Amino acid sequence: MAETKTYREALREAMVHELDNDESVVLMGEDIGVYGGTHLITDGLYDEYGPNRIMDVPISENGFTGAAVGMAMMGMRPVVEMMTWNFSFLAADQIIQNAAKVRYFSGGQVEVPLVIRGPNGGGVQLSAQHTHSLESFYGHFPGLKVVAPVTPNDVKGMMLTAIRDPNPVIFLEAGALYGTKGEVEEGDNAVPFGKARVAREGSDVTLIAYGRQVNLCLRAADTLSEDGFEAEVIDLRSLRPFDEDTIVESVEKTHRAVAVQEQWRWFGVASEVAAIIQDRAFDSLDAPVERVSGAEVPGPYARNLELMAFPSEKQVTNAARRVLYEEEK
Amino acid sequence: MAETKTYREALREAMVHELDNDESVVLMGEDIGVYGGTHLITDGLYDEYGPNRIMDVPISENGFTGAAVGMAMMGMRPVVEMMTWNFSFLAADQIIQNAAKVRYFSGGQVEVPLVIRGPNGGGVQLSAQHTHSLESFYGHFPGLKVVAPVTPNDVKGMMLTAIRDPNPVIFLEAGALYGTKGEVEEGDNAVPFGKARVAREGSDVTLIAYGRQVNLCLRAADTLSEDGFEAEVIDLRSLRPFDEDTIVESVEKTHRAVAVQEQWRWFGVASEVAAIIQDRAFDSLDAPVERVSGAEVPGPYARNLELMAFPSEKQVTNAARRVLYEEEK
Amino acid sequence: MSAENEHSEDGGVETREDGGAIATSSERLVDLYRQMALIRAFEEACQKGFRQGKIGGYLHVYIGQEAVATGFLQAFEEGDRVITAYRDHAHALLLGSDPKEVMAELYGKGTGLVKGKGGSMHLFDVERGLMGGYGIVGGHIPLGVGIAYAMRYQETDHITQLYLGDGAMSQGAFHEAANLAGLWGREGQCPCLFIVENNKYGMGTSVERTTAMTDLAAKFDAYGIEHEKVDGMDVEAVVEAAERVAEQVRETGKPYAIEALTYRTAPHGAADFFENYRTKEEIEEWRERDPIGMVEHKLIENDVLDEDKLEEIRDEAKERIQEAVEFADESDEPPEEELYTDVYAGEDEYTGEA
Amino acid sequence: MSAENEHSEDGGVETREDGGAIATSSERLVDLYRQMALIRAFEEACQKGFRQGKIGGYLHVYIGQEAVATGFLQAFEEGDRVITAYRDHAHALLLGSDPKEVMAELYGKGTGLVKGKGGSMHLFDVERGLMGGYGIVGGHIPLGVGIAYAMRYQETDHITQLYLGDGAMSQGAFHEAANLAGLWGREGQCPCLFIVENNKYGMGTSVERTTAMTDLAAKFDAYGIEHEKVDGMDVEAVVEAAERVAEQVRETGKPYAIEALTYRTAPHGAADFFENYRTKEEIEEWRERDPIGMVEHKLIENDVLDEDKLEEIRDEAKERIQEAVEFADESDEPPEEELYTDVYAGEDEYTGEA
Ligand SMILES: Cc1ncc(C[n+]2csc(CCOP(=O)(O)OP(=O)(O)O)c2C)c(N)n1
Ligand SMILES: Cc1ncc(C[n+]2csc(CCOP(=O)(O)OP(=O)(O)O)c2C)c(N)n1
Ligand SMILES: [Mg+2]
Ligand SMILES: [Mg+2]
Repeated sequence: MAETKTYREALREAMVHELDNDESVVLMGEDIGVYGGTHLITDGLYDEYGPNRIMDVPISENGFTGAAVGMAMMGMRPVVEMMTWNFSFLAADQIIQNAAKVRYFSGGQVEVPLVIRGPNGGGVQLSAQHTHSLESFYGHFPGLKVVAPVTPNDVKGMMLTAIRDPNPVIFLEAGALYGTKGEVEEGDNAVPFGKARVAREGSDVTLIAYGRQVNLCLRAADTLSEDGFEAEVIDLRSLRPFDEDTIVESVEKTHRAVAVQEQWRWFGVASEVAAIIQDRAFDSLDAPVERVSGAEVPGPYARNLELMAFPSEKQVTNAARRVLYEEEK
Repeated sequence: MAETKTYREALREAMVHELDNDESVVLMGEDIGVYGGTHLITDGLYDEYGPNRIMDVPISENGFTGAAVGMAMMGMRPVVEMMTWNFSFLAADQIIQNAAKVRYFSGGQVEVPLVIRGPNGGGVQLSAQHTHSLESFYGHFPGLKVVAPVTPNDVKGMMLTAIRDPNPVIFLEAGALYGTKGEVEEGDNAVPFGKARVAREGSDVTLIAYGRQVNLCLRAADTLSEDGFEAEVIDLRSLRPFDEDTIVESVEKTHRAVAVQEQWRWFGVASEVAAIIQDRAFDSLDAPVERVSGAEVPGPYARNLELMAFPSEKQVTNAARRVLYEEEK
Repeated sequence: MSAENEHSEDGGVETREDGGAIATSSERLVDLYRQMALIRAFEEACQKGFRQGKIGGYLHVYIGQEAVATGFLQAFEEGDRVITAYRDHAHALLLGSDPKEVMAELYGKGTGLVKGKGGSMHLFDVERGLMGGYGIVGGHIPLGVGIAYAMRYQETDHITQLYLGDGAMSQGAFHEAANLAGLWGREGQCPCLFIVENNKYGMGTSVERTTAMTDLAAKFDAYGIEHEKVDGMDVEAVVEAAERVAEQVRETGKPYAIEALTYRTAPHGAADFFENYRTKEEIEEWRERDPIGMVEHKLIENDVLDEDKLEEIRDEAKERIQEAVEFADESDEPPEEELYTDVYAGEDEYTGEA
Repeated sequence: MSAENEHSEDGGVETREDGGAIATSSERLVDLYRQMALIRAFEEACQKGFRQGKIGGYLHVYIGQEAVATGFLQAFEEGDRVITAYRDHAHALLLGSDPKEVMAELYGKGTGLVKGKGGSMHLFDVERGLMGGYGIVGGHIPLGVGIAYAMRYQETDHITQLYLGDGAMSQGAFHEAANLAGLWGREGQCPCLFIVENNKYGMGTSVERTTAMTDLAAKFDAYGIEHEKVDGMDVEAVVEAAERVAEQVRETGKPYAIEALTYRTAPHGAADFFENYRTKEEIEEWRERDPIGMVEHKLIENDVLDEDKLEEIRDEAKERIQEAVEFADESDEPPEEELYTDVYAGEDEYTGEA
């Protein structure tokens, strides 16, 4: 059975599910309790579960993230809200040096069942310090798992998986989509990591994305369809582990690919996608893999500039037309 | 005129050159003064230039890096030593949120002529928390420049350029090579950013690297040469800005490429190189671009494991043979 | 300095012999009133602009806290620098930035103070001493300390006014930067005046729920930095402290910290769950100590100005702000080329892909 | 607890009525001596192993500081946790880790305490309570606070001993974590005993060159955490403080901080510019207060043991360490498959490319 829910509701549902199932689960974050959470994800939970399980913390990202690592090493399962991922640079040391590696450098003596979650990607005019997509930034590090669900069903199912995972999970939510609705399976719909989702089938070109760019690709696919090109759209869902096979299989069928990301081009996910495809589907490729990325500038405030800075449907359709050797529109 | 000098001496020479030329240049870092610098780069400078120009700072990477950004905004030219880049996660917020972006979000009202320098890459058994190659980590962000010289001549010339650059420069030194020698031009040998160097000419395959992996590639090239394959070795030198043309031109000649990096494969420089080549030299490529990277694990302590974790000459020659469709050895 | 910021030569502060309330000259009090009224009018216009969807992103207004920046910036001298967080409109206006350009910035226009690139959180007016507003809580504190160091390195006698919130004090960046300031200040190399705007909350979290030791000024003890508290709702008290302390910092090159006890009667940001974390009564109580209201009261009580005259001043402020709103509204968005400028300085201005 | 760590039931600490020096029972003092001698012998063997090129990476020995961990770990009870930085050999040995495995770890062997994966800086013995040594200065402090929180969340009466250096106190991580500890401790939810090992230097930088406020214990005031100082060269004084304070922390669930004044007579790391930052005289002075030497002196003076007997104990220690060295030397490097284990926990143990 499934019901229509918002991304926000689905996300919250997963956390409530695990709060109820497992005493060791606690939520931590700035203003998630008394205040209700800046994004209202955790609204009401403080009253229900009390301050020991819904922990408001001072503005000290490195400190509380590190404390959560310590708790996780003791068998607790903290779910830390990064109010936005933009603030996580402050916690990068704890995430990369401790959470990701302590299992290894302890020779396997500890586990870190930790989830760090929060909105990722640009919003509306949040400007330079509040506009980041950090998939590749964290995806680079072995020891972390990094996921970026885009549908309400996936955000619930992947959060269930994240909380149960014995490893630190970087959970990148599509912040711009908290209010969007979709079908969400009831109950335990745990979605495994490392499996991409074919969001739309097609035979002529493969569009590869994750997070809110999946929706952009779906719109672009509709536009391309009007011109007679059927695009397959792949939602990566998980960046580490990464599902190479699904994209390789798709490109073996379509012979053309466009990778789309909001993050900056250099050393981003789209470059990895292109590298994988040329490596594993070299003989199938009829055109170079195109990459569509955010403009190579810090996030600008003015709305017109900001819209130019995010990847657009037109950029995607044009890139698709280029790999199809059609004229751009 | 040129003289044989160590990487360390060359680096120091550049800093002394600029200390002498420009009053606004100061060096900052942990134990760079009284102690002489953990890597002896700055040994003796404290006595010569005094505490206001050679500034020892408390162990507080985020704080002193941020203070240096403030100084730079006032027209000073601080050269900050990150004792090792492994500690820079603590300063990531100041580097990424302020140094890289303040010019943009001030509408161009300020400049940040800042250099952050220090040893990058693995050493000998430094284990997980002290073994990182952070080229793509910082290279992802517009607003920063990111360079990684490998020869003594380049480290001097690029440091001169870095200090004079009105932008924040992430200066990644080949820490393992401080003691290696090479010819260094006397006087002002400023080396521009954004120009790769052809370290060895060849016609059969292009090996692309930077930092100490350039030397690895040169050794691999010698081995390949014995089998009759002439490898061209390209030293990228600068990751942001990035010299696409040099690698594209080389691949147009050789039709085959291997990108080598010490950093982890995912979302690293080698993937970007592969993406660029397949994009811009698609029709010239006779084989997929191969990537040789560090093993996908945190740095292990035991020497045997560590050696397995770093890219080896054999991995490079084997990758080259694969793109040459020769048997691996 | 802006016109609003000038005051007569004799407009100093005298502490009464009997230790009672501070007596400020009438002209000066009127001047302070005018400045605060301008800020208030600006902030109210912002709230309106935000509701109308003309202002985007995050918006943090200064309503209730006006006396703090207004008071401290009386001690500002040319060449000094100011740095603060995202609640920065007042600081720009008080330093003399044109309200038109400030509003245009919030409207995301090319005529904005930073060309529409930064928005509300990132006002800069470097020529007038404003080294910016910053959006990462605590992230600007090290910058301010570095700026102060540079002032002495460059052998000037300028000082830095570094504003930070109560919430920012939990950040490691605060600790590290304050420690540097104390250390460098020992040699007279860090003329940094820390101004803690303790408005009792960081977003929805009260100081009491943030730290077990709630005397924020006393936290500077850990860094060897002298400190005091001031009533941040009483602009005269602030002016007194500011001028005295700024002079000391200027003379000694040593940092100093003042905790201004204040209150934001407005929501934290434009979208705030206002009453989840504080009661209506609490807000009401503090409104009674509104810094502007208190000055009005005093001006009337002392027969300096009557209600009509006060209204005239407020109307003047509103008019000026109305002009700013119109200017902002009518201005154009930044030209598209601006997307790629100001990423890098120098000849190779832009090194990415066009 | 290791054999070295056991002591007779009546081996408690009594403070003399007259407030004079602490009198520890003779057996216990001998026991403490034995433990410290073992650490010293281990550290000296490490230095040798490093010179021989058998130990790689960074090596930080504990010579001069033995009394601190030895004293504090007398208060360790089963279920308690210990976390520290990279100077961690003593902590492992005192908790009962097998010297053989510790040495093998330093030799990078598969028989090492953490399978040769961590080395000197990353000793873990979770079963015995050691939650690890860490290499990023200050980085382990938040972990320790979280560990302490978990202890109360899980409704135990265990405590965490969190060791940190003087240098680490400049880090933001210290500030943020101590603030959390103070806050959580208010509700009795953070039984964390902070042990500041103030050995006067962080690498080559003295405390005086690190902060304008050099009373490190007093820095905990900013977080509402009670504190005191102890003579870290006097193992009896340390034991007294440790047992008293650990009990308090256990009972109240509130954090407490002790600054142990100590000195590292060895270099900072294996390669150190020893005399750039301190004088021979200073080192000599502190050597006279060597924690082991002081106990020897007392044991002789009180006629508990004579020089021969002391030497016997030292020789015993050296022998045990010699065995450890041999074990380490003869052990094999980790098998190659170990490269890819322990990256992830769970079924999908390894998710990278083989
Ligand atoms: C590092 C970081 N964490 C969280 C936020 C979100 N945030 C914005 S303002 C704020 C409260 C700051 O409180 P305070 O310093 O007291 O300043 P005030 O808003 O009261 O002026 C928070 C948590 C942020 N911008 N940066
Ligand atoms: C974040 C970070 N910065 C710098 C270093 C290099 N480093 C290793 S030990 C050390 C000194 C630490 O001093 P202290 O905390 O007093 O401990 P001690 O060595 O005296 O035991 C430094 C600077 C590091 N490991 N981590
Ligand atoms: Mg506040
Ligand atoms: Mg120390």
